[in-house]
Amino acid sequence: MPAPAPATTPVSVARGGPTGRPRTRRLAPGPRRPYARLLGPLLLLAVWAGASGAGLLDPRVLPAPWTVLHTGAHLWTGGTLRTDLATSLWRAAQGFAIGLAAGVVLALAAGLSRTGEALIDGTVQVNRAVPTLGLIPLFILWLGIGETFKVVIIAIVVYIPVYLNLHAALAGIDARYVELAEVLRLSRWQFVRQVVIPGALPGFFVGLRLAVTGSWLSLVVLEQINATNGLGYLMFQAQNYGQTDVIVLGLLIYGVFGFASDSAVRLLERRVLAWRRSLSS
Amino acid sequence: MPAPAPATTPVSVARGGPTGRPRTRRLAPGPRRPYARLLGPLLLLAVWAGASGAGLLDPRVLPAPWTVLHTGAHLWTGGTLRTDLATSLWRAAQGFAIGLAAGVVLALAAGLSRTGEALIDGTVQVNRAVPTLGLIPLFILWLGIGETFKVVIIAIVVYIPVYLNLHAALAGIDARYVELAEVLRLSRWQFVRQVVIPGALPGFFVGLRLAVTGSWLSLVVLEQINATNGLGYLMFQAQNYGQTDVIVLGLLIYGVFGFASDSAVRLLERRVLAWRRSLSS
Amino acid sequence: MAPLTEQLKAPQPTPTPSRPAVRLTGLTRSFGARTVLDGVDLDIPAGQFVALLGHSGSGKSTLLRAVAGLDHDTAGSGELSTPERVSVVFQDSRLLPWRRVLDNVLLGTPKRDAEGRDAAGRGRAALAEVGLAGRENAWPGQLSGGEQQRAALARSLVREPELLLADEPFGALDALTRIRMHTLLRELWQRHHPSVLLVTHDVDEAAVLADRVLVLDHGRIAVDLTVDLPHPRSYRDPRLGEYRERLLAALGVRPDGEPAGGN
Amino acid sequence: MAPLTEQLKAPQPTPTPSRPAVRLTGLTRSFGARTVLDGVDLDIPAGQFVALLGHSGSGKSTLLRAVAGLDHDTAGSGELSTPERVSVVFQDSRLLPWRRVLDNVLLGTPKRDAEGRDAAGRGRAALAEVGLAGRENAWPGQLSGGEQQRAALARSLVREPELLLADEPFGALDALTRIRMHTLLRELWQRHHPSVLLVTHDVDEAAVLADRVLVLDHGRIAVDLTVDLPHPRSYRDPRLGEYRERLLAALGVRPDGEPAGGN
Amino acid sequence: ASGPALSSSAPLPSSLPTGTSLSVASALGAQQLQLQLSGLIRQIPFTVSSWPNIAAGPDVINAFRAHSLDLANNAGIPPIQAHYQGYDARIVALDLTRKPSYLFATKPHSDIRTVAQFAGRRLAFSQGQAQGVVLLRALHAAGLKDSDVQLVPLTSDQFLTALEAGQVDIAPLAISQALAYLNRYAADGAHTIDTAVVDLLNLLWAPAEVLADADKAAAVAAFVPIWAKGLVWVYENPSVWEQEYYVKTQNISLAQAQQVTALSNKPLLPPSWDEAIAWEQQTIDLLAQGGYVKSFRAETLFDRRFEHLAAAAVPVEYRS
Ligand SMILES: Nc1ncnc2c1ncn2[C@@H]1O[C@H](COP(=O)(O)OP(=O)(O)OP(=O)(O)O)[C@@H](O)[C@H]1O
Ligand SMILES: Nc1ncnc2c1ncn2[C@@H]1O[C@H](COP(=O)(O)OP(=O)(O)OP(=O)(O)O)[C@@H](O)[C@H]1O
Ligand SMILES: [Mg+2]
Ligand SMILES: [Mg+2]
Repeated sequence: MPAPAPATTPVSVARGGPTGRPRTRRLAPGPRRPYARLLGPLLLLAVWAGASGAGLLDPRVLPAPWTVLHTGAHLWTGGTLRTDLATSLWRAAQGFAIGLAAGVVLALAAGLSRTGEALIDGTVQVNRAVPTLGLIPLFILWLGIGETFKVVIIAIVVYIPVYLNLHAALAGIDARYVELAEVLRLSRWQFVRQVVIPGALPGFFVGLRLAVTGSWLSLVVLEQINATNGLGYLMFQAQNYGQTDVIVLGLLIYGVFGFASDSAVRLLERRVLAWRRSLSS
Repeated sequence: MPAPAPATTPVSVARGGPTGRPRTRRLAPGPRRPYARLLGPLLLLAVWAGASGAGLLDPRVLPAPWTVLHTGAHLWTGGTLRTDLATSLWRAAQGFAIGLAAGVVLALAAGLSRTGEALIDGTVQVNRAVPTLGLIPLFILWLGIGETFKVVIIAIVVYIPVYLNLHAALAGIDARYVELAEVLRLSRWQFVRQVVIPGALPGFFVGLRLAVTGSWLSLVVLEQINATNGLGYLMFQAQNYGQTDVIVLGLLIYGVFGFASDSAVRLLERRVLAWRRSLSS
Repeated sequence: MAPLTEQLKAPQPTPTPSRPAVRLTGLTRSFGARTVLDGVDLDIPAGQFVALLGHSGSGKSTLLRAVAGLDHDTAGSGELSTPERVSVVFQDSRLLPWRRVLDNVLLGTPKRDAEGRDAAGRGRAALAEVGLAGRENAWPGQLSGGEQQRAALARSLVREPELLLADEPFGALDALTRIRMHTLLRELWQRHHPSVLLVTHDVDEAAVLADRVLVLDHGRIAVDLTVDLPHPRSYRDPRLGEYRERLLAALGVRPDGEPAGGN
Repeated sequence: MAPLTEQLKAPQPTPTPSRPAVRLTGLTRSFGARTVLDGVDLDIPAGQFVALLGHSGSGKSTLLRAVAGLDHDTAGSGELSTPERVSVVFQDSRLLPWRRVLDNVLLGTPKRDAEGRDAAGRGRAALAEVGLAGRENAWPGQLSGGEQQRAALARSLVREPELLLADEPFGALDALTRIRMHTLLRELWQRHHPSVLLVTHDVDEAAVLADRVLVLDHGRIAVDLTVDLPHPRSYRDPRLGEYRERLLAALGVRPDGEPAGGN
Repeated sequence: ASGPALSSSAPLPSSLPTGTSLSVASALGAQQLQLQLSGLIRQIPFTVSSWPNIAAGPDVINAFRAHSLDLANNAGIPPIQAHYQGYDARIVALDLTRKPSYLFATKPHSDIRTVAQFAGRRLAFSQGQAQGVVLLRALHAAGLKDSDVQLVPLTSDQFLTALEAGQVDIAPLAISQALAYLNRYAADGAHTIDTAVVDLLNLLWAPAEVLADADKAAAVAAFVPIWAKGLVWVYENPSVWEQEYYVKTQNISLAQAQQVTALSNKPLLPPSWDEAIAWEQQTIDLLAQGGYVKSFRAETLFDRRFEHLAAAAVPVEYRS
């Protein structure tokens, strides 16, 4: 019975020790390294600082980081930066809340019934294809030039990625879980709460991340129209007066805010999707 | 052995006949109805036409559909609409191609190695948080105001949703398939081609859909800068001269284009994802 | 082997009470050009325990899905009546990966049932009965194959259905655990007398558990056998031997474990 | 039941050739506070056919995953050496849903192998051998449970591995199909003499197929039994009875199919 | 609350019912702050419902259309654009700017010294904005046609960047902007070319429908003198303005603020609008020549019932 042994090349693999390594080549990216995502931005910052310090950057075009930080500190203590930020955040938050709710409701309606899909989905596609900037005059006509119009535009910018990602994610929910829900006689609401929403969460989070920055970004344009404060207004003003450092400060704030809010959503994502056994976990 | 029969209420269900219906309540949206998605946009158009016909709409604010179509026909035969469309499409296509490639490559690099993730992911998050409009001056400095600069900005607008959706989608690939690939000793390239990409396709398509319209939309802003043709230029001009019908024509073209390109991507999606048994299929 | 099973077809008529819990008449189902169920007629009286055997790919799961009303989009015809409260154990364990084990078991059950019993308590008890005490808070992905299957069984058991459809619920269990689950299922059956339609590949299991054993072949019920032995039955009971051999023969296996009729 | 299996532990020493294909020394694996493998020592000589039994949740799949080198992130220690070409049949069939059945079988194989044989042809042949001729272009989601399992088996067979790890590869198969697959697996083994580590819950299957049967209990190899009978073996062979009973006893089951020792 | 209708030929009403309100544009918040600092705000005999920060011509026209704005402060172009777009709005007060407010800045390392040398060069051109008209007027004055130069279509906020990047040879910059530019690029050979072309009009205008409401028309008439006094106040109190406006609300340094105020025009509120109307007509003709608008009579843009109000409110030295 002992057969002629094939030419095996046994690989000794010690585990747990400092030299232990699995012999199967790992295709997944390996364990998560916390804070590693900071590396890229920090490198960028270092290059910027280095180039500025070495005099390689024309400060008229891109001021040094310390100049920008100094300007920031100055505007924070003596200028309008604090109110600008607060105003912008408040506007973004309102638009975000409305857009989020609208996106979720529309996506559920379109994703869970063919009638909803017929009425909503095509309309949303047309809506998102139309440049929101091109619609500003129309919105001003309907809503005036106050806060309402800004909040509505932010909401539009927000609802689109939320809708699109959530709709696609829930369209992709495994049919086996739908069958399970049918067999368990889940009510439609239970089905939505316990199957559809958790199953669509991974996709939803992508929409959320696009939406968070979207809400913030649209302020650059919106706060040029009848605003007397806000980050967009600050940058618009600076452009008027050729204050490059203030513009770069604004961009920096955007960058930091974007990174922070993205990290926050991801943290949430990681907690909510703790059940997932996937490539990244 | 025959037990006391519980109070059953048998429901007679005939199948296949005209009265046949399954007794399990269906939670999935039911079979797809082709072209149903046109309903919403067509309704909108009908309301617009109706309101215009009834004289409810101020034609200076929103001209009647036939006026707009007439303007369109006029610009098509006698005006610049044809070249404008061709120019815009060509610009969008170039930027789209570059952005798509960049988004895919970056997402794969960041999604499949922790080093890639450390270097790329945070940087992309910062990049996407920074308003592209705010970066226009910088890009003009580096790239001038010719075509290159427009194409690069479109590419940036495109790569962001592609990256974000693809990166999230591939991070969500079931770990069981990764194990399978390891056990089958797939090369990294085979792994990417045969497991990662097909597995991430559903999410990728969402990014693609956002990107297609994104490329097109950024033209509204870009074609105000050193452009003498293109759809964005046409609309910008019209805004200067208060040609509401031309503006609405432009928005209409955007809408039609958006709907059409979205439908095209979906058709592709349905073919490529034919294997999927999900809520929507 | 078709002629063989044909010739073995049990002539024994099913005892049909006035109002069967499940009635299928001329049930047909096909996928594209493949007809999987080709006019199945079947009555299951209320409270009967039926086992369903058949080759891999013979259409057992398709039949179960039809009875459960899940095949909305599968082509087919026929008449079908079933009770209201149906519970299904799927062939895959089909736990929602994003709900912990206990929450999976309790999925869709009200916090308190009609008699005011606490659902969570009953869920825990059901998990304990299938040997998963202490794993209530695990994610489904953290369970072994057999543990997942048992969790799915527990989910069906807390529901006290009028009709239980179970698609190979013990396939991934070792001998001992399997016997425990048999006992559990019989106990449940004795308590509530649901009608049971159990798909299994284990002929012994079918003979030991069921009142009646069906063999599905070529889209029809080829064998319909009433097992007329008192419960509890022992695997060693010599009277089971005859049933076992008839069923194995219907499946195309000789008693010595060789394929029947060459091939 | 631990003392029972302990007392049944086979004292028989494994014949160890100079250079075993698989060697595990003090292999430990734990999930959180649960230690699943508690210092497993195991040598499998090249070309040996080993069956692994154990209760549901006893750590069989964990052991297989460790041998396959798949548990990158599971805590544990120990030494492990295996051959280069390992093939795994997972407990779930794990077909890529987005590739058709034939493409799943051929996943990762070069278009032509070293001897210039056409991969697609071999894939088709393997599918035919497991009874799936004609289903090459189906999506995995269109296969029945047992068909999926057989497609996964075909995927392992085309690879001609030096070590085949199979986790309950026949769990969802009916008696006849199961016997066919047994034959197929034995033939493959006779052709290439891979080392095989087969997890199964079917004691008969283990006794009929394997040269050596292990029982995993409480994180260790509790029983290590060499089955010294010539192949092919018949299920009816009375000499198997003794092995069967020792194994069932190790699993805690009395020969009459009742749990041993109360509980 | 709308008042009785008022024909455009009827004399302005003298009474102003309480409760009348107007929405008055306050670009970058300047108008409101100016009236607050000078105390003039307390003299406003009606309610200012809001002070929207709306400055750019198209935005103002949009806001007029949306009934979000009743009175705005712009240069000469927006009323022409509005008329061309079919929107009826009238000029109710004006302040003449004698000193040029724009310069032509060259890109770094440029050899261009005169407007005549613009021939064949790349010029930043924003057609809907004052900068565009200044450029057209200058070319016209130098005997150049549009086709003699390369007009690079840009929005004015891109002018500075386009110069820095060397993408255009010339861009018209507001003087304050030009100073900032020279501060930074004069060392690289960037310079400016003076032009005599002025952007003559700084005006107050209102939608015709506002003026057709007797109550609102009365409010507008009441606001015009206050607006004029405000201009004078800023001119007479530059240091307060620098500190309170530029430094505190605009985040720019005192030095920069002083540079800007040093360039500001002395207000000039003429009792007669004839010169302004002629100038506006010239602009219209110039734009019409370039094919940018259709020609029409400038007269229709002005509501001469308001002609005397501003001049009457200020000391003589600010009237001519
Ligand atoms: N969605 C589908 N599309 C096409 N064919 C299908 C589909 N579902 C099932 N089939 C085919 O129908 C036949 C019966 O499938 P079914 O799942 O009912 O078999 P089964 O008796 O449960 O087998 P097993 O014991 O292997 O689970 C199989 O041949 C299968 O390939
Ligand atoms: N990722 C995990 N996290 C936590 N516990 C786990 C995990 N994977 C497995 N386990 C536990 O480890 C034990 C052994 O699991 P394993 O899958 O090896 O069992 P098994 O012997 O294959 O059982 P079965 O016969 O049911 O497949 C089980 O109790 C299981 O719950
Ligand atoms: Mg099945
Ligand atoms: Mg297992």
